[in-house]
Amino acid sequence: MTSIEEVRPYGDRLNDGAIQISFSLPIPLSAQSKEAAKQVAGKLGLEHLRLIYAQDLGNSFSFYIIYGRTSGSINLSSIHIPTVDIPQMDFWQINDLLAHELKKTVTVVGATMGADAHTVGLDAILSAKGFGGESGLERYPQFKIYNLGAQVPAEEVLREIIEQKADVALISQVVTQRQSHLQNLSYLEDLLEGEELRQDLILICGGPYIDTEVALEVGFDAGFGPGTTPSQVASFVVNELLRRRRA
Amino acid sequence: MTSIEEVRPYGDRLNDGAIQISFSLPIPLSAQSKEAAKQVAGKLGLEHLRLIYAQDLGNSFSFYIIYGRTSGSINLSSIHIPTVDIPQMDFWQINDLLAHELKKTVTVVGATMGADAHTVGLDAILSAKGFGGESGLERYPQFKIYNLGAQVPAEEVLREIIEQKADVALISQVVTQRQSHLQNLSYLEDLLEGEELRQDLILICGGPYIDTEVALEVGFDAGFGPGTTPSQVASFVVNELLRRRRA
Amino acid sequence: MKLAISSEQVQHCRAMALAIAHEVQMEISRMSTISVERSLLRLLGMEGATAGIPWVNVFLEQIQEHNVLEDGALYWLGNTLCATDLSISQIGQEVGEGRLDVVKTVRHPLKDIQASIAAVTMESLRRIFLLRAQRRQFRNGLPIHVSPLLYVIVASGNIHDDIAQAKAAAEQGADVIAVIRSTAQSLLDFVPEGVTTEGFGGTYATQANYRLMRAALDEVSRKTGRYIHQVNYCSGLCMAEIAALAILEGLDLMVNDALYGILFRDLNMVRTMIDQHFSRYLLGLFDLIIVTGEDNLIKTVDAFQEYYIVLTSQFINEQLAKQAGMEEKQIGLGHAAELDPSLPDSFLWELVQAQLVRQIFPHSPVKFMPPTRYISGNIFFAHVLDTLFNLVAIWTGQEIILLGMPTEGIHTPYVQDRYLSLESAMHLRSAACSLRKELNFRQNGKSKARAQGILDQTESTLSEIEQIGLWTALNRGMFSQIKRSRKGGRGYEGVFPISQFYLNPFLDQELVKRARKIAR
Amino acid sequence: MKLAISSEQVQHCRAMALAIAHEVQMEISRMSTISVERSLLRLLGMEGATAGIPWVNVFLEQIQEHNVLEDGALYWLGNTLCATDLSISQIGQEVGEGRLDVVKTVRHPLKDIQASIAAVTMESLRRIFLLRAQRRQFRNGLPIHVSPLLYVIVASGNIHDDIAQAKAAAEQGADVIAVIRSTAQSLLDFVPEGVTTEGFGGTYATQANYRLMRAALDEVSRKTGRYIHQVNYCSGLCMAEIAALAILEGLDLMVNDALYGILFRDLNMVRTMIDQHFSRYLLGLFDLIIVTGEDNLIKTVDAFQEYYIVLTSQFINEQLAKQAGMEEKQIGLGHAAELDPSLPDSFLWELVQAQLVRQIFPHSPVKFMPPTRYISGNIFFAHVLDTLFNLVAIWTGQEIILLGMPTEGIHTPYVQDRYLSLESAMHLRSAACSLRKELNFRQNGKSKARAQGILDQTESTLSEIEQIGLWTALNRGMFSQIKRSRKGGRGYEGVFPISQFYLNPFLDQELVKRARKIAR
Ligand code: B12
Ligand code: B12
Ligand SMILES: Cc1ncc(COP(=O)(O)O)c(C=O)c1O
Ligand SMILES: Cc1ncc(COP(=O)(O)O)c(C=O)c1O
Repeated sequence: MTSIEEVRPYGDRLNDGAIQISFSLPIPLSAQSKEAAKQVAGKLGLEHLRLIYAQDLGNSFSFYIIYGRTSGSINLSSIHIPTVDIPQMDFWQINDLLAHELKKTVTVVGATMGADAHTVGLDAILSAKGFGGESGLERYPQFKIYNLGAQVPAEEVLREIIEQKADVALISQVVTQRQSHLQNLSYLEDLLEGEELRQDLILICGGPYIDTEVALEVGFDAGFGPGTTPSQVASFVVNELLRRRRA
Repeated sequence: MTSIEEVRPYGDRLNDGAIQISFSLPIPLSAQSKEAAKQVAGKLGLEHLRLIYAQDLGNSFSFYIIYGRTSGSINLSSIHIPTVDIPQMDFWQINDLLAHELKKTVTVVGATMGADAHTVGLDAILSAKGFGGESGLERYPQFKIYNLGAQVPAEEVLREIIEQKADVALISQVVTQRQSHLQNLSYLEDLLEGEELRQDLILICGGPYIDTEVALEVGFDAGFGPGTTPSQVASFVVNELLRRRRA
Repeated sequence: MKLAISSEQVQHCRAMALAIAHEVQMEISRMSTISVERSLLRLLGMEGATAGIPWVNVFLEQIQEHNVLEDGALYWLGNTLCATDLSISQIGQEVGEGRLDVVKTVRHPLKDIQASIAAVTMESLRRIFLLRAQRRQFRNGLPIHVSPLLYVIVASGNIHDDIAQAKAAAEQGADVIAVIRSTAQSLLDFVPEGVTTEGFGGTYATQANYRLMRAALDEVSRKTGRYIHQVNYCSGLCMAEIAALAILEGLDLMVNDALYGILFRDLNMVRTMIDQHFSRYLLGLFDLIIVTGEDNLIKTVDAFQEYYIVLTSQFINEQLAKQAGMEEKQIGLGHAAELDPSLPDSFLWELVQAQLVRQIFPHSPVKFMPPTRYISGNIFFAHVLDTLFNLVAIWTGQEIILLGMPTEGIHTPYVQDRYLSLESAMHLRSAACSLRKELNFRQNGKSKARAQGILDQTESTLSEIEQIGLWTALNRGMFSQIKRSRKGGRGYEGVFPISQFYLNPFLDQELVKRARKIAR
Repeated sequence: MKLAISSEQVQHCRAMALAIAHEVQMEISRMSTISVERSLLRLLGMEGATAGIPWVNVFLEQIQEHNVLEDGALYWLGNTLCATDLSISQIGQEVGEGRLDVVKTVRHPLKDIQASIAAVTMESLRRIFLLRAQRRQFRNGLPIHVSPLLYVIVASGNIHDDIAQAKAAAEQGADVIAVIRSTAQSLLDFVPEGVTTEGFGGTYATQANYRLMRAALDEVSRKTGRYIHQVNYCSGLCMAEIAALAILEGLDLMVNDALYGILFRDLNMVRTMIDQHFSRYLLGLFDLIIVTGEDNLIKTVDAFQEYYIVLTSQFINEQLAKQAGMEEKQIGLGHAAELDPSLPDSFLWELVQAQLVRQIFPHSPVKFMPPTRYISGNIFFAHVLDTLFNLVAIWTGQEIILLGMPTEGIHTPYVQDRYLSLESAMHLRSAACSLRKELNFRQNGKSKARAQGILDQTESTLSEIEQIGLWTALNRGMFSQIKRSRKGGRGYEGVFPISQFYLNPFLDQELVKRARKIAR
């Protein structure tokens, strides 16, 4: 039986700690390079190493697949996931709460910012057709959506937030090379701080490589990753409005 | 440029340290289990973790694919591969040396030992048709081969070594589950020690998961892994005979 | 998607295979083996072991020691039943614990013995027919499977890990779970007892392990709403006994090949022929499906040049199974291509060969087996080859696919390996579902030529075997260049000609018919 | 392997596409853009930048500022050549560094200007024809490639890493290397200068980067004995300039689509049409191949329902390219399926669609593009889908396959990702080489029905576009539901009607013919 205090990777037997790794080295394949590859795995703390595939990649590169075992174990009971605490609501609950309790229409400005042209993720959350079997926020009667689309400069996002008196900004970032997403998000946050708008805004980002951790790092309130559905985002917004009203 | 003293994994940029890992955990998929998976990767010292795939496997198992970066680097100049030192000879050189210099016919007993029934690897080395474009040892005029085949008990290998006055024993081991190959090899070595035959014998093992390190561990003289050709084995034997004669 | 081959030529092959099988059958018809005898004892309910030695083995040793093996186990069991008031189970225990020597019991008249054995056999048959009917009912109560059935293996060595992984696999989409056996079990002349947790490259086949796995698979069948089939190996020196255990414990399929043990385990050929015959008789009777092992024939020889031996063996396996009373739909012939991936047109050849088998054995639930010998440690390329294999299987309408694993070149499957394989196969089961209907082979292309070439070679090989007989063919290395002698190999000492006292009412068709009727 | 579709219907589609293209052509025939003008300056050898601003941009800004843009760049260049004794390169430098304002040079008679521009154009044409001939000779000196060509991308952002990886890819078996551009480059109205090492999701296209990559690929071509093709994107606000640079630096293929910029980069449609026309004219003239981008059309809409838009766009792209003088064998139309893997029969549909394109455009080196939108972080399943994609590509006889990567759902390819993809594709190039010849579609199956359905939808879409014109079609969102207005989008300010002084002797067929002859 698995112990919650000591969870280990499982390949074929409980607690065998089995892990597969692969990587390339910028050196040609040789007996020496194979040993180097094993040492890479060794430095990760893997034991019982089996270098099971090594392939020259040409032009002084080589590729390795290794299986090994880790003795490290994870204490599940020490892992607390913050987002789990937010009560999830559905379309009806959310609109009900906004219409009758909060008595508010939520204005949302959404954009894929910077040079990023990936709109599918943002549209999944905003546009009527929605995602994962759910309607998007455009269909929520208590939401008013301004979807600015792709490749929007941060300055324009700011302008629109001011113009529409937005309650929420939803920023999508998909391209992450050279950490461009973090730079873009931080930049917007700085702009908002500069205009003293940050406080009153619910600032949310999303994208395939985004999670709450990343979001908090760049000064956002929340971050949503792969598989997010519109109601999850709306739930967060409504909860946040409630929390702020109470505070 | 890659520095020989500091070789790091290469994904898309020099020294980015990129590594892919995958493993399962014996817990169902959840936000918590994903965090646990990241912690497993974290314990390997990987940074910039990206949990890019997580899948429930049913019956309280889950699977993860993670990319991350290692900051560890390998000093290539400190890696010395012992086997590289053995001069490789070809069919003609080997037979020549045996016929004229050593003046010796080498008697070889070969077997796949224990419950192991995998003969393809051993036959690749021994049988006439050979491997990797080379003829097997049966074709070498100065070698006399007794191939005992598969599933041979260690005791029978011992008997045959004695009977044929073997100079060399070639033992294949393919099945490694629960380390059965190590147990089998050690057991034979013990038997030979018991009969005081170990000294005079060249004791070699081989198989897909065998290398020199493993061989030395179980008291053998050498171990040959995937891709071994007959002449590599014969070269080792002749070199060892020369070395022993000189000693 | 038909290949234009002549049905006369196929019929001719089948006729020759029948002759070959029939000749073997004639030669072994008055013989039995200790494995067959132990299987009879097991069918009658003798289950148990003392100090690791099964009671049925001690029983056989007793009659062997006294040189009365030729009378068979049931004669001496019957006599003991008449001579004592012990139950079969009690007899087993007394024998197993060394307190009773059956040959030393008072001799009773043959007709009393016959009567007592007929009674217990009747009881056993009835009980088993009932068990099988319950199982059929359970299976039929669940929705019908999408074809093909997806077959994966578990092989951790530990039955508990096997079960955990089997259940996971079923939830992932597997339809058939085979527990691979520990490496040397086929060489053991007894079936280990009890729940086991230590095996090499697989898990011991024991009655207790079967039972645990069956319960787990039934549980997960209910959970997933798909009937999950249980498989094990009916091979080795205990082939017939394993058949009995599988029947008692409700397995669905058995890997069972007439030649595998002879060729690849160096088991004696006479022993194996007798064992396979009785195993198949039992399995057929109780409605299990067998799957044969022709993949092994091309693991060590040139798989392109010698592919005809696969087809040859399929014809022979089919006829031997029919001799044992099996129907075509119970005979899952093994198919594999094992082609070198670097061979030009390898995908086409695999497609042609797959279609050929499908066409020649239209009622057989062919067990389609994945590439293994050219799979290296490159798990990604293994996945490529397995995906193409899955495609061919689905395209040619196979009924059972044994899924290849990305880690075939490394270890027995990890829990995620099965998931990845199932994912690929399930994708193709949907993505390529109409391919078979939508595409046709060109009339006189190289596909046709390849199929014809294989069939021609098969025909001439069968014709040669028909002339010299199967024993001599095995002796001459006609199967994958492996030579075996008639009296060589393990287990010959367990073969014996039967005496006039010998009893085996499980073969009595009247009795069987009556039992079947009562069980309804 | 033919689908039984009517060639009259295909001809009808082509005729309508021609009418659509022709109408566009008529409307833009007396217009030019700043990108076209800059490309002319570049062809004449104006290369250089000051403080990051290319001289050609400063040149255009000068004539724009003085409101004489309509005369075109060459008129003012010609005038400056007449008025000064500076070379073109020197003029560039003087202009770029702010020391010379070309509009302020003494006005010379038009015929002197024409003569001086004709002379330098002649010289430029001759030089370029020579360069192209040398390249052709180098390529022809190496063995002919196995079909299809295998196309992979590099996108590290750093040209040095790109080169290292490109050479590795070539050694692994790649035939075509495309350097992906940094994300926002298409929105820049200038071509960055110099060697660059920082890009996002790709590497800046610069003349210096092109040159470095070309040298590296030529080196590895010699090493591997296979000519390695260099590709970049001829798109965005600098489309025409990029064409000029690619020609000068010896690239082989250009990703160049008439609609992509309009739809997916929100570039102005008039600007884009003029730019694509002149780019294609140049590329055609100097024997480069274009590959179009129809894959993008089905990345955000239902790829099964709206697949006809791919075929529609292919017809239009083909005719627009022909209007620019290109031959069919130079027009590599883009094809992708992007089907949801969970769609039943998705593999069959992909096969049918691939065959349809191959059949309708038999001379086009179709660029066959892999699945991307349904690729998740599961690198193993991505490899499954890519393998099936490779199979379809080879089976239907495509000429260029852009290989999908196992890590498509994660990052631009790592050095090993290309290896794994190439391995799969090369395996199939051998394993499935005869499939096309050996298999046929069923006469009246659902394959035929699907093909017919697509063709019918395409025909009616083209007919609608023919009636309303391409501009209005774009306005109404007929392409992937994206709506663009005629004057909207970036770059419209760079479009201008040409005056009577306007010069572009690169279009002078007499001059071209003479230059070609001299260069031989
Ligand atoms: C479609 C696509 C494109 C299309 C985009 C069309 C469009 N209108 O969006 C086109 C062809 C234009 C394109 C172009 C490029 N792409 Co692109 N593209 C993809 C692709 C195939 C699918 C992305 C997608 O649509 N996913 C589906 C959506 C539903 O998923 P999602 O974005 O994760 O969204 C969900 C969540 O993340 C979340 N979410 C997302 N945003 C937001 C926002 C908020 C506020 C919230 C709350 C939630 C949220 O909710 C969504 C629903 O659950 C991916 C590869 C892949 N298979 O993932 C590459 C990929 C994203 N592209 C990539 C690249 C590099 C590019 C280019 C930059 C390449 C180049 N240099 O030319 C270009 C340039 C585009 C640009 N300027 O940004 C890379 C990114 C690598 C990286 N990590 O940096 C990828 C991963 C491909 C690769 N392996 O190289 N691309
Ligand atoms: C063919 C095969 C079989 C055949 C063997 C036929 C035969 N006569 O050999 C059959 C079908 C009988 C078989 C059965 C089993 N197999 Co098997 N089999 C394979 C397979 C597909 C290929 C092995 C092979 O032939 N390789 C080709 C040879 C040339 O390579 P090689 O052995 O590495 O040899 C080279 C070197 O290692 C070296 N070498 C090898 N031996 C020696 C000896 C000396 C002295 C020297 C110098 C060099 C040397 O030189 C050779 C040439 O370069 C592998 C999977 C795979 N693709 O690797 C599984 C595999 C080896 N089998 C496996 C298993 C578990 C079994 C079984 C135990 C399963 C079972 N429980 O029923 C059975 C039982 C067999 C038994 N009792 O041992 C596992 C082993 C897992 C492990 N690490 O423990 C594998 C990896 C499959 C898997 N993924 O589960 N198998
Ligand atoms: C036909 C057949 N029978 C039996 C077995 C099992 O072998 P063992 O004899 O080790 O149980 C195999 C293994 O692959 C097989 O293919
Ligand atoms: C047809 C086409 N052109 C150009 C590009 C390149 O885009 P960008 O405009 O970012 O250079 C792409 C990208 O995939 C494309 O498909």
